[in-house]
Amino acid sequence: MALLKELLYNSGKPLSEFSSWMHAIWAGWGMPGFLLDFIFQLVIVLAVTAVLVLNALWIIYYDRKISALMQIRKGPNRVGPFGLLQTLADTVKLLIKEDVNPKKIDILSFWIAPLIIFIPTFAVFLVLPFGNGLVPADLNIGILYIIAITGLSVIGILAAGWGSNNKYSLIGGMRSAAQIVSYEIPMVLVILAVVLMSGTMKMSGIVAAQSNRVWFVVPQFLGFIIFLIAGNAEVNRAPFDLPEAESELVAGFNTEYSAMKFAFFYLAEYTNLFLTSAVAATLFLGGWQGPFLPPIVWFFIKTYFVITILCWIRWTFPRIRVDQLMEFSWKYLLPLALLNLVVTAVILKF
Amino acid sequence: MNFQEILEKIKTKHEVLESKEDLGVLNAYIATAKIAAVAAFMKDELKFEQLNFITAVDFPANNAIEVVYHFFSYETADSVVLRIKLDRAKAEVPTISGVFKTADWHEREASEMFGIKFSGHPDLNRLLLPDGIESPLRKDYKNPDMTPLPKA
Amino acid sequence: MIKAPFEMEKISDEEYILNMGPQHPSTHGVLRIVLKLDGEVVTGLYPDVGYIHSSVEKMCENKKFEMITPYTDRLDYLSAVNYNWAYVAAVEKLMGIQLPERAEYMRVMLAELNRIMSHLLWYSAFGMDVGALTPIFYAFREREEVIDMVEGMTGGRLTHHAFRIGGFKNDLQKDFLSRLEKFLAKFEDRICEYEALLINNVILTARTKGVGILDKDTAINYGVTGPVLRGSGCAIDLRKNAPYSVYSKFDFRVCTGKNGDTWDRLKVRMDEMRESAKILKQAAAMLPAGEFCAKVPRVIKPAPGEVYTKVESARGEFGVYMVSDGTEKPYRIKFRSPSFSNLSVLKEITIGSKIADVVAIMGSLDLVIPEIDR
Amino acid sequence: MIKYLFDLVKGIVSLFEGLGVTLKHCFRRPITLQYPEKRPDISLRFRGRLVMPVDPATGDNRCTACMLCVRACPNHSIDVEKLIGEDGKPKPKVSKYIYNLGSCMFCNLCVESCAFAAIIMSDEYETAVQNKASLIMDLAAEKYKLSGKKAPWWQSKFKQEEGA
Repeated sequence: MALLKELLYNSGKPLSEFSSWMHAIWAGWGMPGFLLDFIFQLVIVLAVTAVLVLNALWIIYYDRKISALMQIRKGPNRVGPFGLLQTLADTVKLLIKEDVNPKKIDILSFWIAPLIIFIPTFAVFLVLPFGNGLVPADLNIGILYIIAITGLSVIGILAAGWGSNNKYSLIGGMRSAAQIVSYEIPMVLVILAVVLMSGTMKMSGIVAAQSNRVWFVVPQFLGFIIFLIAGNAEVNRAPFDLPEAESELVAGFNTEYSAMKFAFFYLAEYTNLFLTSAVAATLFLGGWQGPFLPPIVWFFIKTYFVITILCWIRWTFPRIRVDQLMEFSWKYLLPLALLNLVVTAVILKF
Repeated sequence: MNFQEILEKIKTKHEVLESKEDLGVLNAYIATAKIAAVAAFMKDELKFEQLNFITAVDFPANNAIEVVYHFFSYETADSVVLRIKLDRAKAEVPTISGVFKTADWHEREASEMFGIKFSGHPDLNRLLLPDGIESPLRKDYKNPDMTPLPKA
Repeated sequence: MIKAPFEMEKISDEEYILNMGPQHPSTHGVLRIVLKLDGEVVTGLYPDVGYIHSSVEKMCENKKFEMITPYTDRLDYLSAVNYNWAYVAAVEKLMGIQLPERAEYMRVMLAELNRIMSHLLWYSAFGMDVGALTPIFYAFREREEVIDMVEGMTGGRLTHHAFRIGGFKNDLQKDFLSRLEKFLAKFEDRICEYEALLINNVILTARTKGVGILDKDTAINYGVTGPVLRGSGCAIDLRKNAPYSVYSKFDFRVCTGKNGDTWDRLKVRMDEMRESAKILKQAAAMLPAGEFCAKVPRVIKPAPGEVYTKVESARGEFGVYMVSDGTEKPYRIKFRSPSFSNLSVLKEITIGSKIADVVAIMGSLDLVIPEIDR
Repeated sequence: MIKYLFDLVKGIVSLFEGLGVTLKHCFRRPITLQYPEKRPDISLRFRGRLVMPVDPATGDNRCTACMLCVRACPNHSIDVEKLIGEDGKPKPKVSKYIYNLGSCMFCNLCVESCAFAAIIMSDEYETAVQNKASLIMDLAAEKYKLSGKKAPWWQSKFKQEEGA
């Protein structure tokens, strides 16, 4: 019991103890240590991926239920209790469907695009602190790593747009590239302000910096808002869902995708939503910290709080136009983010 | 304005071949070549700003197709119908799409439905029908595909 | 259905052709719009209609007069009552049938309910066009209530076949007025909610203000009618300008816009729903008792002649031009549909804007394709 | 400048108004009708598919094969065959009443033309079938039993409507 409590509340210590204990046994068998590390990492990656896929399915359900609540209807309620298995059924259906390859596609980019989007999305989670010491890999430059890896997904979207050999897809891909690039900058500037305040790029360090003082959402409120807007734009959700604007571009870059490849896009999209919310929770809402409940529960509560806000926004607002999207980023968000950074730096200095 | 007044006003500038009253609405027959001028006159001087529609009616018994222009005035709420009699074999009439833009599509429709040529029209392409169907609204139109509905 | 002319023209290296439709989420039916694009900017546009041309006019030449009424339902399935009205009024005018007072008021009530139905559907569809997915559920909640009322009266939910030549087949159902009252009591608040949710939203106003500006003269020149024309600042409403039936007895406002841009057209429709509610309230109060159908001969044989009757439908002026030769069947029928003219103006107001604007402008024109193709 | 700021504030307020509307609806009752389990309450005059009910008084339909409905139908969806008696003469009774659901447009003109109220538009609205052939049906052979609120209305030959 005590061990379980320790594991829940202060995961780092028992895990490292377990690791060194295993290392001792491993060395007793005369095996090289790096092999065990490799196995450990494999297990961690698989565990994180499994959790994230299940979580993405749950988020889809959650999003649909929230939308149903706002649209005075009931939402999925047929498959399983309260329709909980609906998204699972959808995914299974997508996975076993016929894989359609349209004529004249660029086969390489068409096939590789879902993977390029799917893999980095999951890779990012390696540096997220789910709980106290519960970090798959606590890099020193964790936040930089997140920014770098999330930037990769734009390649996947471009590849999807180009490879589909469809004008709607191409426009969607182009829009997406422009959108992600221009919203990345205010986002990075906001993160920079947070880094300035915490004095570290390590994710666990940023969480720790919020433990003795207030959460960064208070001093960085403007930053939090900018981060939410930019993050919402990065995950291509309404009102920034231009790349897949249904009424204009049919389905944008995934017009031609079906079956398993579409499922990859879909899962990646919702995992991205979770990622953005998780990063927002970590940077601004104090990460896993909180009273009474175990840290991992707090982490999820905060993340879902942000997800709920994003869902609320999504199901309320109409879509923004492409030139206004750019204008909004460069004319409003970027100066505000810069101002935020400068003011933060000045205040910290004096 | 009643139909007599409108008729008098048109007659001051343009020749009216024939005229009749139908349920209180003036029907004036105009010479084919004059239609654009009369339409412009109707619009500019008599303030019939709206061209409701252009269509045609086929009268095979008289060997005539009548092109019907229906005007409406927003100010006085009067309607006027201008009509042109055309030979069925050689149906050609100058366009008035330069005067009323709305005539553009209505003339295209009348053209494909009745086989009337609107000379001077900027884009007399097919509007509603696919290729291969010629003037279906003429009374003598026979389509081999047109079989009567099966008796249930 | 032809190849667009500028497809054959030389297209510069910067430009490309995009086929919007015939199957596209925002063309609301089987309409194809060929766009010439430079990046996202529209440099050329060509609407291609006729995919569901069914030659209603030719069909009607072979039907008896009373048989044609259900066909007019199907021209514009969203405001079927108004389309019935134009046709039925044409026959009545030719035959010189005078309707009993009660029938006129019933017609006005059904037509105004129908206008609300149509505008509510337009509102939800426009929400979908601009990417707001929630309005449709709110608007359909009210629309269902209206449909239930009209269904109780006529028996049809969409293609009502509401009017017969000379009046109605049935009287109003007993609870019609109480339901109407209940509905109108809350409808005003609901419209305010719709406006707060979508029409006044800053994202939407940014997208629609100053977009697709249609000035007054162009609108009239193109024969544009209905809310689109009124959005351009022309206070022209057939219910006021050429009052038919008993519309002259009601007190209502002709809603107009200022600039003729997309947002004005939206606002005009929202206001029109309020005015319709106002007319309904008055009509319910003024509804006289008595007969609901005039004496109509068993065989309908109008005198030879021609007639053009027009009504203000939800989309604009719908007119029926009818030539009768004294037989049981019309000699020629021409349906003048509002969307036909409203679509023809699309090219004029769209060039130079973005793809997203094309969708918004098309949504604000409120097109129904079957009445264009007929 | 002041106008700019004013517009900015107004814009932000409008955003929150929209959010407020959706939030308010979170606490309203869903309007969903769980369709296959719960049925909508359809009105008395609803026009479903055409049926020729059996009159419980006589145990047979009321049709006299007068062909009025055939003539009233705008798109020839109805065809009637008269019953030929043993003496070789046609009887005022229907032997086959063929109705094409596929081309019917539910306009009610046939019902209105019928002098005996032999046919009625039922409240059946789930009329999808597996193949086109089953859209053409013989209503006389079907021996449809009308039930629900339409039954008394039809019994009275559309004279009196019950309350609602």
